[in-house]
Amino acid sequence: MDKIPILRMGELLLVTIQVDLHDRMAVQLQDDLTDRIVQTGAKGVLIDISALEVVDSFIGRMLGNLAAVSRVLDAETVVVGMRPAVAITLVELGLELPGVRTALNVERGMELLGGGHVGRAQG
Amino acid sequence: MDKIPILRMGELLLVTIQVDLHDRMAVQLQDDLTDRIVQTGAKGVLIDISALEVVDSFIGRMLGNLAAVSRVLDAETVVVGMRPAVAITLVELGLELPGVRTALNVERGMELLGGGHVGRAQG
Amino acid sequence: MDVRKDETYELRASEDIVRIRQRARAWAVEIGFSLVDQTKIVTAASELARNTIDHGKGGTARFRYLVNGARKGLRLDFTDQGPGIPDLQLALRDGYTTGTGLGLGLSGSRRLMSEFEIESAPGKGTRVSVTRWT
Amino acid sequence: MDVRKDETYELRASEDIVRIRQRARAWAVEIGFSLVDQTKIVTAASELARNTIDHGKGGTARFRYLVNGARKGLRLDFTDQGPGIPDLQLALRDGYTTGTGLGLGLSGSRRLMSEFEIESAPGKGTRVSVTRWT
Ligand SMILES: Nc1ncnc2c1ncn2[C@@H]1O[C@H](COP(=O)(O)OP(=O)(O)O)[C@@H](O)[C@H]1O
Ligand SMILES: Nc1ncnc2c1ncn2[C@@H]1O[C@H](COP(=O)(O)OP(=O)(O)O)[C@@H](O)[C@H]1O
Repeated sequence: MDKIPILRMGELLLVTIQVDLHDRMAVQLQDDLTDRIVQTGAKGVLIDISALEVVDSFIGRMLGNLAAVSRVLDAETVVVGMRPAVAITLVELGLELPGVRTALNVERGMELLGGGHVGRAQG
Repeated sequence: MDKIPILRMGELLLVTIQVDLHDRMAVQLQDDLTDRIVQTGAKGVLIDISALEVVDSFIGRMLGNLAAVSRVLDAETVVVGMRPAVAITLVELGLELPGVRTALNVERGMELLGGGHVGRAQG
Repeated sequence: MDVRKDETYELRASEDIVRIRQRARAWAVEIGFSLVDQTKIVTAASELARNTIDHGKGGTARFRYLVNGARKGLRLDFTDQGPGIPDLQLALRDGYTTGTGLGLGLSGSRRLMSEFEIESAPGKGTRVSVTRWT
Repeated sequence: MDVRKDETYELRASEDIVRIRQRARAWAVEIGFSLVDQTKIVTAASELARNTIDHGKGGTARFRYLVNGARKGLRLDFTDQGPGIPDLQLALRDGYTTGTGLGLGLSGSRRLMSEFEIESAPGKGTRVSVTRWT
Protein backbone atom coordinates (compact mmCIF):
# COMPACT_ATOMS: atom_id res chain seq x y z
CA MET A 1 0.00 0.00 0.00
CA ASP A 2 1.20 3.53 -0.80
CA LYS A 3 2.16 5.67 2.11
CA ILE A 4 2.07 9.44 2.34
CA PRO A 5 5.59 10.70 3.09
CA ILE A 6 6.14 12.90 6.14
CA LEU A 7 9.23 15.11 5.97
CA ARG A 8 10.88 16.79 8.90
CA MET A 9 11.98 20.41 8.50
CA GLY A 10 13.44 21.68 11.77
CA GLU A 11 10.57 21.98 14.23
CA LEU A 12 7.97 21.36 11.54
CA LEU A 13 6.62 18.33 9.73
CA LEU A 14 5.63 18.60 6.08
CA VAL A 15 3.03 16.24 4.65
CA THR A 16 2.62 16.44 0.89
CA ILE A 17 -0.45 14.66 -0.37
CA GLN A 18 0.40 13.73 -3.94
CA VAL A 19 -2.20 11.13 -4.74
CA ASP A 20 -5.94 10.79 -4.70
CA LEU A 21 -6.42 9.35 -1.21
CA HIS A 22 -8.03 6.00 -0.58
CA ASP A 23 -9.98 5.94 2.61
CA ARG A 24 -7.50 3.52 4.17
CA MET A 25 -4.53 5.68 3.26
CA ALA A 26 -6.19 8.56 5.03
CA VAL A 27 -6.54 6.55 8.23
CA GLN A 28 -2.94 5.35 7.94
CA LEU A 29 -1.74 8.93 7.51
CA GLN A 30 -3.42 9.97 10.72
CA ASP A 31 -1.69 7.18 12.64
CA ASP A 32 1.72 7.90 11.06
CA LEU A 33 1.54 11.63 11.56
CA THR A 34 0.49 11.34 15.19
CA ASP A 35 3.42 9.01 15.90
CA ARG A 36 5.84 11.39 14.19
CA ILE A 37 4.59 14.41 16.14
CA VAL A 38 5.26 12.59 19.38
CA GLN A 39 8.63 11.16 18.25
CA THR A 40 9.99 14.44 16.95
CA GLY A 41 8.28 16.86 19.29
CA ALA A 42 7.26 18.89 16.25
CA LYS A 43 5.60 22.22 17.02
CA GLY A 44 3.87 22.54 13.70
CA VAL A 45 2.51 20.53 10.79
CA LEU A 46 2.08 21.71 7.21
CA ILE A 47 -0.26 19.67 5.05
CA ASP A 48 0.21 20.48 1.40
CA ILE A 49 -2.91 19.62 -0.59
CA SER A 50 -1.98 21.52 -3.76
CA ALA A 51 -2.00 18.25 -5.70
CA LEU A 52 -5.54 17.36 -4.57
CA GLU A 53 -8.12 17.99 -7.27
CA VAL A 54 -10.98 17.06 -4.96
CA VAL A 55 -11.65 17.24 -1.23
CA ASP A 56 -14.84 15.47 -0.27
CA SER A 57 -16.38 15.25 3.19
CA PHE A 58 -14.29 12.20 4.05
CA ILE A 59 -10.99 13.91 3.27
CA GLY A 60 -12.29 17.12 4.85
CA ARG A 61 -13.06 15.22 8.02
CA MET A 62 -9.58 13.72 7.94
CA LEU A 63 -8.00 17.18 7.65
CA GLY A 64 -10.10 18.38 10.57
CA ASN A 65 -9.10 15.33 12.62
CA LEU A 66 -5.42 15.79 11.83
CA ALA A 67 -5.62 19.39 13.01
CA ALA A 68 -7.48 18.40 16.17
CA VAL A 69 -5.11 15.56 17.04
CA SER A 70 -2.10 17.84 16.49
CA ARG A 71 -3.66 20.47 18.70
CA VAL A 72 -4.20 17.96 21.47
CA LEU A 73 -0.49 17.12 21.18
CA ASP A 74 0.49 20.82 21.24
CA ALA A 75 1.38 21.12 17.56
CA GLU A 76 -0.34 23.52 15.20
CA THR A 77 -1.55 22.45 11.78
CA VAL A 78 -1.83 24.57 8.66
CA VAL A 79 -3.34 23.23 5.45
CA VAL A 80 -1.68 24.85 2.46
CA GLY A 81 -2.22 25.02 -1.28
CA MET A 82 -5.96 24.43 -1.54
CA ARG A 83 -7.04 24.96 -5.13
CA PRO A 84 -9.68 27.65 -5.76
CA ALA A 85 -12.13 25.18 -7.32
CA VAL A 86 -11.76 22.95 -4.27
CA ALA A 87 -12.39 25.86 -1.91
CA ILE A 88 -15.56 26.86 -3.78
CA THR A 89 -16.82 23.28 -3.78
CA LEU A 90 -16.12 22.75 -0.08
CA VAL A 91 -18.24 25.74 0.85
CA GLU A 92 -21.13 24.52 -1.29
CA LEU A 93 -20.79 21.05 0.18
CA GLY A 94 -21.26 22.68 3.57
CA LEU A 95 -17.81 21.90 4.88
CA GLU A 96 -16.03 24.90 6.24
CA LEU A 97 -13.17 23.10 7.96
CA PRO A 98 -13.69 24.68 11.34
CA GLY A 99 -10.55 24.57 13.43
CA VAL A 100 -8.30 24.17 10.40
CA ARG A 101 -5.97 27.05 9.59
CA THR A 102 -5.13 27.50 5.94
CA ALA A 103 -2.46 29.34 3.99
CA LEU A 104 -1.82 29.99 0.33
CA ASN A 105 1.34 27.93 0.01
CA VAL A 106 4.11 26.24 1.99
CA GLU A 107 6.10 29.47 2.50
CA ARG A 108 3.09 31.33 3.88
CA GLY A 109 2.26 28.35 6.04
CA MET A 110 5.75 28.33 7.51
CA GLU A 111 5.49 32.04 8.27
CA LEU A 112 2.22 31.41 10.04
CA LEU A 113 3.72 28.64 12.18
CA GLY A 114 6.98 30.53 12.72
CA GLY A 115 4.94 33.47 13.92
CA GLY A 116 3.86 31.35 16.86
CA HIS A 117 7.43 31.03 18.13
CA VAL A 118 8.32 34.70 18.61
CA GLY A 119 8.84 33.89 22.26
CA ARG A 120 12.36 32.70 21.45
CA ALA A 121 13.37 35.97 19.82
CA GLN A 122 12.35 37.82 22.96
CA GLY A 123 14.15 35.44 25.34
CA MET B 1 -7.53 3.18 48.52
CA ASP B 2 -4.67 4.17 46.21
CA LYS B 3 -3.88 7.83 46.03
CA ILE B 4 -2.24 9.70 43.20
CA PRO B 5 1.00 11.27 44.47
CA ILE B 6 1.47 15.02 44.06
CA LEU B 7 5.12 16.16 44.06
CA ARG B 8 6.33 19.67 44.67
CA MET B 9 9.07 21.01 42.38
CA GLY B 10 9.77 24.64 43.24
CA GLU B 11 6.78 26.66 42.19
CA LEU B 12 5.26 23.72 40.35
CA LEU B 13 3.30 20.65 41.32
CA LEU B 14 3.81 17.41 39.43
CA VAL B 15 1.04 14.84 39.31
CA THR B 16 2.04 11.53 37.77
CA ILE B 17 -0.91 9.31 36.99
CA GLN B 18 0.53 5.80 37.09
CA VAL B 19 -2.58 3.67 37.32
CA ASP B 20 -5.77 3.18 35.43
CA LEU B 21 -8.00 5.60 37.32
CA HIS B 22 -11.11 4.49 39.16
CA ASP B 23 -13.78 7.12 39.02
CA ARG B 24 -13.46 7.69 42.76
CA MET B 25 -9.70 8.14 42.55
CA ALA B 26 -10.26 10.82 39.94
CA VAL B 27 -12.58 12.73 42.22
CA GLN B 28 -10.14 12.32 45.13
CA LEU B 29 -7.31 13.66 43.00
CA GLN B 30 -9.22 16.80 42.22
CA ASP B 31 -9.78 17.47 45.93
CA ASP B 32 -6.16 16.72 46.86
CA LEU B 33 -4.72 18.85 44.10
CA THR B 34 -6.90 21.80 44.96
CA ASP B 35 -5.76 21.62 48.59
CA ARG B 36 -2.10 21.44 47.56
CA ILE B 37 -2.34 24.42 45.22
CA VAL B 38 -3.78 26.50 48.03
CA GLN B 39 -1.25 25.24 50.62
CA THR B 40 1.81 25.73 48.46
CA GLY B 41 0.75 28.70 46.37
CA ALA B 42 1.95 26.78 43.31
CA LYS B 43 1.90 28.76 40.08
CA GLY B 44 1.76 25.76 37.81
CA VAL B 45 0.63 22.14 37.67
CA LEU B 46 2.02 19.43 35.42
CA ILE B 47 -0.14 16.36 34.96
CA ASP B 48 1.84 13.52 33.46
CA ILE B 49 -0.47 11.03 31.71
CA SER B 50 2.24 9.14 29.83
CA ALA B 51 1.30 5.95 31.69
CA LEU B 52 -2.37 6.22 30.70
CA GLU B 53 -3.31 3.83 27.93
CA VAL B 54 -6.83 5.18 27.71
CA VAL B 55 -8.52 8.51 28.35
CA ASP B 56 -12.28 8.25 28.17
CA SER B 57 -14.76 11.11 28.51
CA PHE B 58 -14.81 10.75 32.29
CA ILE B 59 -11.05 11.15 32.63
CA GLY B 60 -11.07 13.83 29.93
CA ARG B 61 -13.66 15.74 31.89
CA MET B 62 -11.53 15.38 35.02
CA LEU B 63 -8.49 16.80 33.23
CA GLY B 64 -10.59 19.73 32.04
CA ASN B 65 -11.90 20.26 35.57
CA LEU B 66 -8.42 20.16 37.09
CA ALA B 67 -7.28 22.81 34.60
CA ALA B 68 -10.32 24.98 35.35
CA VAL B 69 -9.98 24.72 39.11
CA SER B 70 -6.25 25.51 38.95
CA ARG B 71 -6.95 28.53 36.79
CA VAL B 72 -9.39 29.88 39.34
CA LEU B 73 -6.62 29.52 41.94
CA ASP B 74 -4.21 31.33 39.61
CA ALA B 75 -2.16 28.28 38.69
CA GLU B 76 -1.71 27.07 35.14
CA THR B 77 -2.10 23.42 34.20
CA VAL B 78 -0.29 21.57 31.45
CA VAL B 79 -1.11 17.96 30.61
CA VAL B 80 2.01 16.17 29.37
CA GLY B 81 2.89 12.87 27.77
CA MET B 82 -0.30 11.96 25.99
CA ARG B 83 0.23 8.86 23.86
CA PRO B 84 -0.44 9.11 20.13
CA ALA B 85 -3.17 6.46 20.14
CA VAL B 86 -4.89 8.30 22.99
CA ALA B 87 -4.80 11.59 21.07
CA ILE B 88 -6.36 10.01 17.97
CA THR B 89 -9.05 8.32 20.04
CA LEU B 90 -9.90 11.45 22.02
CA VAL B 91 -10.53 13.40 18.84
CA GLU B 92 -12.72 10.68 17.37
CA LEU B 93 -14.61 10.47 20.65
CA GLY B 94 -15.34 14.16 20.16
CA LEU B 95 -13.28 15.37 23.08
CA GLU B 96 -10.75 18.00 22.18
CA LEU B 97 -9.87 19.08 25.72
CA PRO B 98 -10.72 22.72 25.27
CA GLY B 99 -9.02 24.87 27.88
CA VAL B 100 -6.35 22.28 28.57
CA ARG B 101 -2.79 23.08 27.51
CA THR B 102 -0.70 20.13 26.44
CA ALA B 103 3.00 19.46 25.97
CA LEU B 104 5.04 16.54 24.74
CA ASN B 105 6.75 15.68 28.02
CA VAL B 106 7.56 17.01 31.47
CA GLU B 107 10.54 19.10 30.23
CA ARG B 108 8.47 20.82 27.56
CA GLY B 109 5.69 21.35 30.05
CA MET B 110 8.07 23.03 32.49
CA GLU B 111 9.34 25.29 29.71
CA LEU B 112 5.78 26.22 28.91
CA LEU B 113 4.99 27.06 32.51
CA GLY B 114 8.31 28.85 32.95
CA GLY B 115 7.49 30.86 29.86
CA GLY B 116 4.20 31.74 31.43
CA HIS B 117 5.95 33.55 34.29
CA VAL B 118 7.50 36.38 32.31
CA GLY B 119 5.91 38.62 34.93
CA ARG B 120 8.88 37.80 37.16
CA ALA B 121 11.40 39.11 34.62
CA GLN B 122 9.52 42.37 34.51
CA GLY B 123 9.26 42.67 38.29
CA MET C 1 -33.43 14.53 -24.76
CA ASP C 2 -30.69 12.36 -26.24
CA VAL C 3 -28.38 10.01 -24.43
CA ARG C 4 -24.99 10.19 -26.10
CA LYS C 5 -23.21 7.74 -23.80
CA ASP C 6 -24.37 5.35 -21.08
CA GLU C 7 -22.18 3.22 -18.83
CA THR C 8 -22.51 1.44 -15.52
CA TYR C 9 -19.73 0.84 -12.99
CA GLU C 10 -19.53 -1.46 -9.98
CA LEU C 11 -19.12 -0.06 -6.50
CA ARG C 12 -17.85 -2.63 -4.03
CA ALA C 13 -14.82 -1.55 -2.05
CA SER C 14 -13.42 1.76 -0.89
CA GLU C 15 -10.91 1.73 -3.78
CA ASP C 16 -13.84 2.03 -6.18
CA ILE C 17 -14.51 5.51 -4.83
CA VAL C 18 -11.17 6.71 -6.18
CA ARG C 19 -12.01 5.10 -9.52
CA ILE C 20 -15.42 6.74 -9.66
CA ARG C 21 -13.83 10.13 -9.03
CA GLN C 22 -11.46 9.55 -11.95
CA ARG C 23 -14.30 8.51 -14.24
CA ALA C 24 -16.50 11.42 -13.20
CA ARG C 25 -13.61 13.76 -13.95
CA ALA C 26 -13.05 12.23 -17.39
CA TRP C 27 -16.74 12.47 -18.33
CA ALA C 28 -17.05 16.03 -17.02
CA VAL C 29 -14.01 17.08 -19.07
CA GLU C 30 -15.37 15.37 -22.18
CA ILE C 31 -18.76 17.08 -21.83
CA GLY C 32 -16.97 20.39 -21.49
CA PHE C 33 -17.75 21.49 -17.93
CA SER C 34 -15.71 24.34 -16.41
CA LEU C 35 -13.04 23.44 -13.87
CA VAL C 36 -15.25 24.49 -10.96
CA ASP C 37 -18.17 22.47 -12.29
CA GLN C 38 -15.93 19.44 -12.81
CA THR C 39 -14.83 19.71 -9.20
CA LYS C 40 -18.41 19.92 -7.96
CA ILE C 41 -19.45 16.89 -10.01
CA VAL C 42 -16.48 14.81 -8.91
CA THR C 43 -17.10 15.73 -5.28
CA ALA C 44 -20.78 14.79 -5.45
CA ALA C 45 -19.88 11.50 -7.17
CA SER C 46 -17.41 10.75 -4.41
CA GLU C 47 -19.97 11.40 -1.67
CA LEU C 48 -22.69 9.30 -3.30
CA ALA C 49 -20.34 6.44 -4.21
CA ARG C 50 -19.20 6.29 -0.60
CA ASN C 51 -22.82 6.14 0.58
CA THR C 52 -23.55 3.29 -1.83
CA ILE C 53 -20.60 1.34 -0.45
CA ASP C 54 -20.73 2.27 3.23
CA HIS C 55 -24.47 2.50 3.84
CA GLY C 56 -25.89 0.54 0.88
CA LYS C 57 -23.45 -2.41 1.10
CA GLY C 58 -22.34 -1.87 -2.49
CA GLY C 59 -24.12 -1.31 -5.80
CA THR C 60 -23.63 0.49 -9.09
CA ALA C 61 -23.06 3.92 -10.58
CA ARG C 62 -24.65 4.60 -13.97
CA PHE C 63 -23.21 7.54 -15.92
CA ARG C 64 -25.11 9.17 -18.77
CA TYR C 65 -24.02 11.95 -21.12
CA LEU C 66 -27.24 13.82 -21.96
CA VAL C 67 -27.97 16.32 -24.72
CA ASN C 68 -31.03 18.55 -24.57
CA GLY C 69 -30.98 21.04 -27.43
CA ALA C 70 -27.95 23.23 -26.91
CA ARG C 71 -27.40 22.03 -23.35
CA LYS C 72 -25.32 19.09 -22.33
CA GLY C 73 -25.60 17.25 -19.05
CA LEU C 74 -24.11 14.54 -16.93
CA ARG C 75 -26.48 12.29 -14.99
CA LEU C 76 -25.19 9.96 -12.30
CA ASP C 77 -27.43 7.26 -10.78
CA PHE C 78 -26.26 5.43 -7.68
CA THR C 79 -28.24 2.28 -6.92
CA ASP C 80 -27.96 -0.30 -4.20
CA GLN C 81 -30.04 -3.12 -2.66
CA GLY C 82 -29.02 -2.19 0.86
CA PRO C 83 -31.12 -1.44 3.94
CA GLY C 84 -32.72 1.71 2.51
CA ILE C 85 -33.39 4.94 4.35
CA PRO C 86 -36.34 4.97 6.76
CA ASP C 87 -36.70 8.76 7.00
CA LEU C 88 -35.57 10.60 3.87
CA GLN C 89 -36.26 14.05 5.21
CA LEU C 90 -34.01 13.41 8.16
CA ALA C 91 -31.28 11.86 5.98
CA LEU C 92 -31.28 14.95 3.77
CA ARG C 93 -30.59 17.24 6.70
CA ASP C 94 -27.11 18.79 6.98
CA GLY C 95 -25.12 16.98 9.60
CA TYR C 96 -27.43 14.00 10.01
CA THR C 97 -25.55 10.71 10.00
CA THR C 98 -26.13 7.21 11.30
CA GLY C 99 -22.46 6.40 10.79
CA THR C 100 -19.18 8.10 11.45
CA GLY C 101 -19.37 10.64 8.61
CA LEU C 102 -20.16 14.33 8.69
CA GLY C 103 -23.70 13.88 7.37
CA LEU C 104 -23.05 16.15 4.38
CA GLY C 105 -23.08 13.58 1.58
CA LEU C 106 -26.75 13.81 0.56
CA SER C 107 -27.42 17.44 1.46
CA GLY C 108 -24.09 18.59 0.00
CA SER C 109 -24.50 16.66 -3.25
CA ARG C 110 -27.90 18.19 -3.67
CA ARG C 111 -26.35 21.66 -3.46
CA LEU C 112 -23.52 20.76 -5.83
CA MET C 113 -25.71 19.43 -8.64
CA SER C 114 -28.53 21.02 -10.70
CA GLU C 115 -31.00 18.18 -10.16
CA PHE C 116 -31.33 15.71 -7.32
CA GLU C 117 -33.72 12.78 -6.91
CA ILE C 118 -33.80 10.12 -4.24
CA GLU C 119 -35.91 6.99 -3.83
CA SER C 120 -35.54 4.53 -1.03
CA ALA C 121 -37.54 1.64 0.36
CA PRO C 122 -36.58 0.16 3.73
CA GLY C 123 -35.19 -3.32 3.17
CA LYS C 124 -35.13 -2.89 -0.61
CA GLY C 125 -32.46 -0.33 -1.36
CA THR C 126 -31.74 3.21 -2.42
CA ARG C 127 -31.37 5.09 -5.69
CA VAL C 128 -29.96 8.59 -5.88
CA SER C 129 -29.89 10.38 -9.22
CA VAL C 130 -28.07 13.67 -9.74
CA THR C 131 -27.65 15.71 -12.90
CA ARG C 132 -25.65 18.74 -13.79
CA TRP C 133 -26.18 20.80 -16.95
CA THR C 134 -23.58 22.92 -18.72
CA MET D 1 -19.93 -15.96 10.88
CA ASP D 2 -18.26 -17.96 13.66
CA VAL D 3 -18.07 -17.11 17.33
CA ARG D 4 -14.67 -18.17 18.61
CA LYS D 5 -15.13 -17.00 22.19
CA ASP D 6 -18.10 -15.73 24.16
CA GLU D 7 -18.07 -14.41 27.73
CA THR D 8 -20.26 -12.25 29.90
CA TYR D 9 -19.11 -9.96 32.71
CA GLU D 10 -21.02 -8.26 35.49
CA LEU D 11 -21.17 -4.47 35.72
CA ARG D 12 -22.17 -3.28 39.18
CA ALA D 13 -19.79 -0.71 40.66
CA SER D 14 -17.44 1.89 39.27
CA GLU D 15 -14.45 -0.45 39.81
CA ASP D 16 -15.95 -2.76 37.19
CA ILE D 17 -15.26 -0.09 34.58
CA VAL D 18 -11.52 -0.46 35.13
CA ARG D 19 -11.89 -4.22 34.86
CA ILE D 20 -13.86 -3.98 31.63
CA ARG D 21 -11.15 -1.77 30.16
CA GLN D 22 -8.53 -4.39 31.04
CA ARG D 23 -10.60 -7.18 29.56
CA ALA D 24 -11.35 -5.21 26.39
CA ARG D 25 -7.63 -4.56 26.00
CA ALA D 26 -6.78 -8.26 26.45
CA TRP D 27 -9.37 -9.37 23.90
CA ALA D 28 -8.36 -6.71 21.39
CA VAL D 29 -4.71 -7.75 21.71
CA GLU D 30 -5.62 -11.42 21.30
CA ILE D 31 -7.68 -10.72 18.18
CA GLY D 32 -4.75 -8.79 16.74
CA PHE D 33 -6.03 -5.22 16.54
CA SER D 34 -3.50 -2.41 16.00
CA LEU D 35 -2.59 -0.25 18.98
CA VAL D 36 -4.83 2.59 17.77
CA ASP D 37 -7.74 0.22 17.25
CA GLN D 38 -7.19 -1.33 20.68
CA THR D 39 -7.34 2.12 22.20
CA LYS D 40 -10.56 2.96 20.38
CA ILE D 41 -12.19 -0.30 21.49
CA VAL D 42 -11.12 0.07 25.12
CA THR D 43 -12.37 3.66 25.17
CA ALA D 44 -15.77 2.71 23.72
CA ALA D 45 -16.02 -0.15 26.24
CA SER D 46 -15.27 2.25 29.06
CA GLU D 47 -17.95 4.71 27.94
CA LEU D 48 -20.63 2.07 27.50
CA ALA D 49 -19.79 0.26 30.73
CA ARG D 50 -20.10 3.55 32.60
CA ASN D 51 -23.51 4.16 31.01
CA THR D 52 -24.69 0.68 32.03
CA ILE D 53 -23.66 1.38 35.62
CA ASP D 54 -24.53 5.06 35.96
CA HIS D 55 -27.67 5.32 33.84
CA GLY D 56 -28.80 1.67 33.63
CA LYS D 57 -28.30 0.83 37.34
CA GLY D 58 -25.94 -2.02 36.46
CA GLY D 59 -26.05 -4.92 34.03
CA THR D 60 -23.73 -7.04 31.93
CA ALA D 61 -21.15 -6.83 29.19
CA ARG D 62 -21.01 -9.71 26.73
CA PHE D 63 -17.80 -10.04 24.73
CA ARG D 64 -17.64 -12.06 21.51
CA TYR D 65 -14.65 -12.84 19.31
CA LEU D 66 -16.11 -13.13 15.78
CA VAL D 67 -14.63 -14.58 12.64
CA ASN D 68 -16.10 -13.78 9.23
CA GLY D 69 -13.94 -15.26 6.49
CA ALA D 70 -10.59 -13.52 6.69
CA ARG D 71 -11.87 -10.79 9.01
CA LYS D 72 -11.91 -10.95 12.76
CA GLY D 73 -14.08 -8.87 14.99
CA LEU D 74 -14.86 -7.98 18.56
CA ARG D 75 -18.50 -7.47 19.50
CA LEU D 76 -19.43 -5.94 22.85
CA ASP D 77 -23.04 -6.00 24.08
CA PHE D 78 -23.97 -3.88 27.08
CA THR D 79 -27.33 -4.79 28.57
CA ASP D 80 -29.24 -3.44 31.56
CA GLN D 81 -32.78 -3.53 32.99
CA GLY D 82 -32.66 0.13 33.93
CA PRO D 83 -35.01 3.00 33.09
CA GLY D 84 -34.35 2.91 29.32
CA ILE D 85 -33.94 5.89 27.02
CA PRO D 86 -37.11 7.72 26.02
CA ASP D 87 -35.67 9.53 22.97
CA LEU D 88 -32.86 7.63 21.27
CA GLN D 89 -32.20 10.25 18.64
CA LEU D 90 -31.65 12.86 21.30
CA ALA D 91 -29.45 10.56 23.38
CA LEU D 92 -27.25 9.90 20.36
CA ARG D 93 -26.53 13.57 19.87
CA ASP D 94 -23.07 14.88 20.73
CA GLY D 95 -23.16 16.68 24.06
CA TYR D 96 -26.61 15.50 25.16
CA THR D 97 -26.65 14.29 28.73
CA THR D 98 -29.23 13.90 31.48
CA GLY D 99 -26.44 13.50 34.03
CA THR D 100 -23.18 15.24 34.74
CA GLY D 101 -21.20 13.66 31.89
CA LEU D 102 -20.07 15.24 28.66
CA GLY D 103 -22.74 13.50 26.60
CA LEU D 104 -20.16 11.87 24.34
CA GLY D 105 -20.49 8.25 25.45
CA LEU D 106 -23.03 7.06 22.90
CA SER D 107 -22.15 9.35 20.00
CA GLY D 108 -18.43 8.91 20.58
CA SER D 109 -18.62 5.12 20.84
CA ARG D 110 -20.49 5.05 17.58
CA ARG D 111 -17.64 6.92 15.91
CA LEU D 112 -15.01 4.69 17.49
CA MET D 113 -16.51 1.38 16.39
CA SER D 114 -17.39 -0.05 12.95
CA GLU D 115 -20.93 -1.06 13.87
CA PHE D 116 -23.33 0.35 16.44
CA GLU D 117 -26.80 -0.82 17.44
CA ILE D 118 -29.00 0.41 20.25
CA GLU D 119 -32.35 -0.82 21.54
CA SER D 120 -34.13 0.67 24.50
CA ALA D 121 -37.60 0.44 25.99
CA PRO D 122 -38.63 2.92 28.68
CA GLY D 123 -38.99 1.07 31.98
CA LYS D 124 -37.48 -2.13 30.55
CA GLY D 125 -33.86 -1.41 29.86
CA THR D 126 -31.21 -0.74 27.25
CA ARG D 127 -28.95 -2.82 25.03
CA VAL D 128 -26.06 -1.31 23.10
CA SER D 129 -24.07 -3.51 20.75
CA VAL D 130 -20.84 -2.34 19.14
CA THR D 131 -18.50 -4.24 16.84
CA ARG D 132 -15.12 -3.49 15.41
CA TRP D 133 -13.56 -5.49 12.58
CA THR D 134 -9.84 -5.90 11.93
N1 LIG E 1 -27.26 4.39 -0.01
C1 LIG E 1 -27.71 4.46 1.25
N2 LIG E 1 -28.28 3.39 1.84
C2 LIG E 1 -28.74 3.45 3.12
N3 LIG E 1 -28.67 4.56 3.87
C3 LIG E 1 -28.10 5.67 3.34
C4 LIG E 1 -27.61 5.69 2.01
N4 LIG E 1 -27.13 6.93 1.76
C5 LIG E 1 -27.32 7.65 2.88
N5 LIG E 1 -27.91 6.90 3.83
C6 LIG E 1 -28.31 7.33 5.19
O1 LIG E 1 -28.41 8.75 5.22
C7 LIG E 1 -27.52 9.28 6.20
C8 LIG E 1 -26.98 10.63 5.74
O2 LIG E 1 -26.17 10.44 4.61
P1 LIG E 1 -25.08 11.54 4.22
O3 LIG E 1 -25.74 12.87 4.18
O4 LIG E 1 -24.42 11.10 2.96
O5 LIG E 1 -24.05 11.54 5.43
P2 LIG E 1 -22.99 10.45 5.92
O6 LIG E 1 -22.74 9.52 4.76
O7 LIG E 1 -21.80 11.27 6.28
O8 LIG E 1 -23.62 9.75 7.08
C9 LIG E 1 -26.47 8.22 6.37
O9 LIG E 1 -25.82 8.31 7.63
C10 LIG E 1 -27.28 6.94 6.21
O10 LIG E 1 -27.96 6.63 7.40
N1 LIG F 1 -27.78 2.40 29.61
C1 LIG F 1 -28.52 3.52 29.68
N2 LIG F 1 -29.69 3.53 30.36
C2 LIG F 1 -30.44 4.65 30.44
N3 LIG F 1 -30.10 5.82 29.87
C3 LIG F 1 -28.95 5.87 29.19
C4 LIG F 1 -28.10 4.74 29.04
N4 LIG F 1 -27.02 5.10 28.28
C5 LIG F 1 -27.21 6.40 27.97
N5 LIG F 1 -28.36 6.87 28.51
C6 LIG F 1 -28.93 8.23 28.37
O1 LIG F 1 -28.34 8.86 27.23
C7 LIG F 1 -27.68 10.07 27.62
C8 LIG F 1 -26.45 10.28 26.76
O2 LIG F 1 -25.50 9.27 27.02
P1 LIG F 1 -23.97 9.50 26.69
O3 LIG F 1 -23.86 9.98 25.27
O4 LIG F 1 -23.23 8.27 27.04
O5 LIG F 1 -23.54 10.71 27.61
P2 LIG F 1 -23.34 10.78 29.20
O6 LIG F 1 -23.21 9.37 29.70
O7 LIG F 1 -22.11 11.61 29.35
O8 LIG F 1 -24.57 11.48 29.73
C9 LIG F 1 -27.36 9.89 29.09
O9 LIG F 1 -27.21 11.13 29.74
C10 LIG F 1 -28.60 9.11 29.55
O10 LIG F 1 -29.70 9.96 29.75
